Amino acid sequence: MSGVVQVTGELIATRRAGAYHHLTFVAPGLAEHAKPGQFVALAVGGDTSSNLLRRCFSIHKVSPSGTYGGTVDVVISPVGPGTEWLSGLRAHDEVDIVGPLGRAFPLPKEPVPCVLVGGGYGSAPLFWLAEALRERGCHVELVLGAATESKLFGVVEARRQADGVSVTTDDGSAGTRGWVSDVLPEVITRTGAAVVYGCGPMGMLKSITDVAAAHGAVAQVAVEESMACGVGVCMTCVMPVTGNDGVTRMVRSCVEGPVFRGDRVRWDAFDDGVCRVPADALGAPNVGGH
Amino acid sequence: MSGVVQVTGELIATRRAGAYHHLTFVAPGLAEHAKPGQFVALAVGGDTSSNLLRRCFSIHKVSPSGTYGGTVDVVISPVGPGTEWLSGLRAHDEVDIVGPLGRAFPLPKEPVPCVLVGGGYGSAPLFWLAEALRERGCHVELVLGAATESKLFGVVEARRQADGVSVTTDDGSAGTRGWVSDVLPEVITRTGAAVVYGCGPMGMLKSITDVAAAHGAVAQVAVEESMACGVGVCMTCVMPVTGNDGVTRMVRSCVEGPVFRGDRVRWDAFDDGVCRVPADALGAPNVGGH
Amino acid sequence: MAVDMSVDLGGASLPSPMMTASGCAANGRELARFFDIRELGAFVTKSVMADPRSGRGTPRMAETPSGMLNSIGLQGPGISAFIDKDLAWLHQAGARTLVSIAGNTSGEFAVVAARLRESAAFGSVVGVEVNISCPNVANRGLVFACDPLASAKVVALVREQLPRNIPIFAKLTPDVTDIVSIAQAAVKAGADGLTMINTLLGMVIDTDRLRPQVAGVTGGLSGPAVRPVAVRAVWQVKSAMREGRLPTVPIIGVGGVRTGRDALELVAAGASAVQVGTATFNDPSAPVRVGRELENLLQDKGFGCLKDAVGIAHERMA
Amino acid sequence: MAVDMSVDLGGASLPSPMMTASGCAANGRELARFFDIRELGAFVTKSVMADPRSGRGTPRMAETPSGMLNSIGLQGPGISAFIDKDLAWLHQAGARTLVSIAGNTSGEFAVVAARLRESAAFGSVVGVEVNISCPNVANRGLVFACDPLASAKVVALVREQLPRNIPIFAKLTPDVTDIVSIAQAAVKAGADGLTMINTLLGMVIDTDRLRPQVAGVTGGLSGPAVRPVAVRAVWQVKSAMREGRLPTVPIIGVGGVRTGRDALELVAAGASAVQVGTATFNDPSAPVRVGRELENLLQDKGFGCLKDAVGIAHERMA
Ligand SMILES: Cc1cc2nc3c(=O)[nH]c(=O)nc-3n(C[C@H](O)[C@H](O)[C@H](O)COP(=O)(O)OP(=O)(O)OC[C@H]3O[C@@H](n4cnc5c(N)ncnc54)[C@H](O)[C@@H]3O)c2cc1C
Ligand SMILES: Cc1cc2nc3c(=O)[nH]c(=O)nc-3n(C[C@H](O)[C@H](O)[C@H](O)COP(=O)(O)OP(=O)(O)OC[C@H]3O[C@@H](n4cnc5c(N)ncnc54)[C@H](O)[C@@H]3O)c2cc1C
Ligand SMILES: Cc1cc2nc3c(=O)[nH]c(=O)nc-3n(C[C@H](O)[C@H](O)[C@H](O)COP(=O)(O)O)c2cc1C
Ligand SMILES: Cc1cc2nc3c(=O)[nH]c(=O)nc-3n(C[C@H](O)[C@H](O)[C@H](O)COP(=O)(O)O)c2cc1C
Ligand code: FES
Ligand code: FES
Repeated sequence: MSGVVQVTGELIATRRAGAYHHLTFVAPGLAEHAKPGQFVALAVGGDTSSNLLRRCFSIHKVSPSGTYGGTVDVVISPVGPGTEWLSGLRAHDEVDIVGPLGRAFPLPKEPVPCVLVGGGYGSAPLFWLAEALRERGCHVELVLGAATESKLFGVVEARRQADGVSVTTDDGSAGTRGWVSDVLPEVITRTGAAVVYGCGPMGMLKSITDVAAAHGAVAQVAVEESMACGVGVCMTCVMPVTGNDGVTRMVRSCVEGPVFRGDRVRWDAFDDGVCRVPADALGAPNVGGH
Repeated sequence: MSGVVQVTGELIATRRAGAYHHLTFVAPGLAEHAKPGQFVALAVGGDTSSNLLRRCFSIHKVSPSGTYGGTVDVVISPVGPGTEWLSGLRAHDEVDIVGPLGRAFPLPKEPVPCVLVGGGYGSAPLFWLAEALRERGCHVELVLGAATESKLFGVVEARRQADGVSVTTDDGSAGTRGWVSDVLPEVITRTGAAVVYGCGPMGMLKSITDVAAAHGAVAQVAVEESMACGVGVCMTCVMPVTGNDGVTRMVRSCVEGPVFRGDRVRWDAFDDGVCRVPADALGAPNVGGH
Repeated sequence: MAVDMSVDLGGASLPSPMMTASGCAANGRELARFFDIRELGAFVTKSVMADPRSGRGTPRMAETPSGMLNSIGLQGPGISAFIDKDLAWLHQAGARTLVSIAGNTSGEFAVVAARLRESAAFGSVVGVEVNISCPNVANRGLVFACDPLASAKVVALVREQLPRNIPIFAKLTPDVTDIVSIAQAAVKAGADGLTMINTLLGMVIDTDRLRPQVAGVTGGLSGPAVRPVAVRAVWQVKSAMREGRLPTVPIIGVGGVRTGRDALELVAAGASAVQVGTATFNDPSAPVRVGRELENLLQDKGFGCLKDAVGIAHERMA
Repeated sequence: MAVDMSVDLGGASLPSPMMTASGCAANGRELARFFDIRELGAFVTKSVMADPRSGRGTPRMAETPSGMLNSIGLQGPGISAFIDKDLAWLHQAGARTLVSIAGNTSGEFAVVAARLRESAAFGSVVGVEVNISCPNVANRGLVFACDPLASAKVVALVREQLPRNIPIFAKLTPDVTDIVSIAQAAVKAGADGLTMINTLLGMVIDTDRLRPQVAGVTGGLSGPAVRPVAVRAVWQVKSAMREGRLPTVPIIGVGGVRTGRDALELVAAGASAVQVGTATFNDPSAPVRVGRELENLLQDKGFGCLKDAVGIAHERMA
């Protein structure tokens, strides 16, 4: 949890990548401590902004030094005022950045085969993770899925950084038509993967967890809950997760996550955009109670 | 009151002018109806802005056609969030513009000598006015005053567009040390001015009115009251002005002004940043009343 | 297929749910420069009292984050001049007018309503909005709408003065512990509908001079900043209606509406019509633009008519 | 010359007026990554209740114009775990702690206060903030601070449990018709000071799904959007003190503070100390940054000490 900095980041490069915007900021002091799976929280809208809350983005990559000093890259899908504002920035614009935040993907101690699954911009943090895993001698395969081709991120990069790449799209515009969970069993079986890493929408993370479990692999998933602060002080980003002691608690995904072991997440509590407190969770409301 | 438009203005030029920023917007349809003394109301802060209210600026000049279609120029003193945001804009940024608004400076029917007095950025609308007056054969002299040299606007332009120019600064960094009201009596007397036009801070407009009256000239002053809407619907910009019928009313300076005959303004009601309702004003609160 | 945007407000049939908000649109001429005011469901006039009023001194406003504070002090021409000049103009312009009335005492409300009924242009009046969110001189300046009894009294007196076919809407303040109890009192006393919300009592200090920023010391807070309070007020009163705790009457939602989505929030919470106030200062054509945006949203969501969306969020609790 | 920023809050002497706001700073460790929490006048903890509470489901928040809506549901570890883990940590970190307590019933407040008094780390506690702006289970969930009697009862019970030298602050909600009457009740019952304001009751509708956005249906509105309401509440209560309508006790101002100027508004209106809540989500070091900005502003204006600025706007009415 240490090593987090708050810096004014200067945007030095912004380019479209399909449906997304890929931004590179100079962010001195941030890159040094960052690890794959962590995220940054960006203030949006500038000095006169009515959007008070920071927006969180997975770190796509960092480079601790270089011409500009340390840089951090993020991949942004414009879906609302904050992400649209960020997507519209031009070189030399400044953004206040807090990071690196949250828990990184845990790396296996042994050089075991791993499958990395990304949905949409959820693939953004995986290339960096792939690199770290291959440095440890892991065989790494990537599975990238999206609704349509323009919403895939990093297919070219994937081919460079992994030992194998599978692509799926819902509409068949690229790769196999269907979901990542359709091709995942084959990839796990073929590679004998011990760990499946996932990043993407909640529904996808749940099925990755199920598929991994069915094949005896551990799932490590990076979740994306709505966050107001990103630094652990607001309690808005909670989700029910079962601890080592078997007790389910509403834990903050910004500090205890965003990466969780898939089998620890109480997927049963999520439904149609809401997450209920499981009745067996610590301090759950009594019937008629709070 | 007709001919007002609401347009998205593209900024095509922005440059510093001493302490000010001089901005040129493409604003189709606006230039055609504008007259000297009118103003525009600009939305500030962009799509995510927390500053809801428009900011008003005197029209410095318009050009009804040209390479870009009609343009409008304003001169901005950065003093708060809105004016700072405008000052930081870059070419091709867009701003929502409403205008032309308010009543213009009335022009004399005869080619009489006129003195135009501007305080700080208050000189911005005067060059255009000078042009209109000279087209009618009026002898036009300008008196420009400011706290210090960097806060004078348009001294060079003044020399081109007027038959005579006097400059004053409080600190003596340019022209005569002192206030415009120190040199004004001489200029009125020398030119035999029939009309004195003024634009600048309230205190200055009051003394222009006094000096003009003392020399038998009519004062026409453009006031600057705090405005929330600029279009006559909020009632925040009122000030006590005496009508033809001798009755003082709290009138809206955005639609009945910003230009008023100086001797109609109830200067006695203004004090230390507040303006009280004169006891003899129409509908003034009774003692103990509202 | 176009969405049927018509509404029936306690007898008044309007082609659109969109209205100006009292005090945010003057009395017609000004906004007619920006759009055809007949496009509105109704034009809501600045609250008018019996006599001419100068209002307060200045400064009368402060900008606040995503909103503003105002302290106008109900400046206005008085009911006679209003009828002769403003209502006459609105009448000839073909506007449907919702006349907002105010008073220092409950009796003054009645006087204003009576004068209105007698006016030549009364034919253009589709309803009367009773601004009970103004200070009651008889009760140390406490706002009428802070007290159920005072609210009921004003509403009952106004109701007596006006023909049955002219609906009256009581406009409530959110600055109360229990807005449902005020709504109950107003409806029981004869209000045909409710308008919610008026401004919140707020204050800004001028940090240069270290004194109150507006001449009236405190003022009314409005704009998008307060929208969640408006949505909550509409929701609470609509819930009470659904639970039978007060009779079902139409609600006019107002407070912080700037876009079609904002209007839809109020509609889904229970408002049959929507007023646009402070946003008009940002965009003079906001009242009609919001209406177009709302219609498009409803169309995208497959609604055939606005009425089906009124209060729909009560059926879709998560 | 540096400005003397020290404050005396009903017996607690603090080197700075700046505090975190309850529920906006967790319990210390998280913000300690961004600044030295000993720089604060006091660290205000998340309201703690007797037992562990999961809080509500999600979504728990919605962003609103210049603010946010939250519906956390008082998630917390319960007083025992709070004492063992959080208060112990704050103690060893050298923080001055203002412990915020809450309860479903007035009795629960007393239980929590008693447990606190017995705790080993009680030495780091400079005061207790009694969050009476939470629902009273015994009164159909009506917030204690909406009712003078319920407020007084809680305050009196808590006062009994704590040593005299530990000041208690009643935290009030602005969602009442007359905040002065609640303040009176709290002070009469033994509150050594008042904290104003808690969040406003608000609501946001998810316009995609047309249902309430937060799982708790309604939620608390906070952030710069509500600052004018906070300034007004502080002003009204301070005015009442100046007029002798209630005893003079220190006021802790909270609501929408993001900059030194915002803090100065509350101070000039009558607050002796200032809490920074929602702005911390925007800038994790806001509570100390605002303190530095406030000090610079006071210095520029020629103040030798903060105390001289408290309530100064009451002397400078325009
Ligand atoms: C750990 C983490 C990593 C993320 N990585 C990426 C990424 O790499 N690329 C990317 O495009 N998006 C990413 N997101 C999602 C991104 O944060 C949201 O899309 C963004 O906050 C939406 O902001 P907005 O203003 O455009 O939309 P709005 O819907 O207007 O946002 C309103 C509010 O809700 C919050 N919010 C809304 N959606 C989300 C969400 N999905 N997650 C968190 N907060 C949300 C915002 O912070 C804001 O406070 C990530 C989210 C998290 C939590
Ligand atoms: C008719 C007219 C013509 C003007 N012409 C010019 C000009 O040519 N150049 C220039 O630099 N300035 C001009 N002003 C002043 C300019 O409008 C203000 O400086 C500006 O609105 C301040 O905005 P802000 O956000 O920087 O400051 P803030 O103080 O934050 O503004 C807060 C609010 O107060 C209002 N406000 C504050 N000061 C004024 C003011 N003096 N007049 C009107 N509203 C105010 C703003 O509209 C805003 O709503 C003119 C004002 C008027 C009324
Ligand atoms: C400048 C101003 C003047 C107002 N005058 C009145 C009024 O005369 N009568 C009234 O009932 N409401 C008045 N209001 C309140 C608005 O009609 C509306 O209820 C409130 O501003 C909330 O809506 P909004 O956020 O869309 O502005 C006024 C509001 C403003 C901003
Ligand atoms: C997410 C969140 C949680 C809060 N939790 C509490 C709480 O537990 N106890 C309390 O007294 N106030 C709580 N508050 C209210 C704040 O302490 C503060 O009174 C209010 O937010 C206004 O200040 P602000 O605008 O600076 O946030 C909470 C506010 C927020 C935004
Ligand atoms: S986002 Fe605030 S605690 Fe996690
Ligand atoms: S600025 Fe709104 S009426 Fe003049």
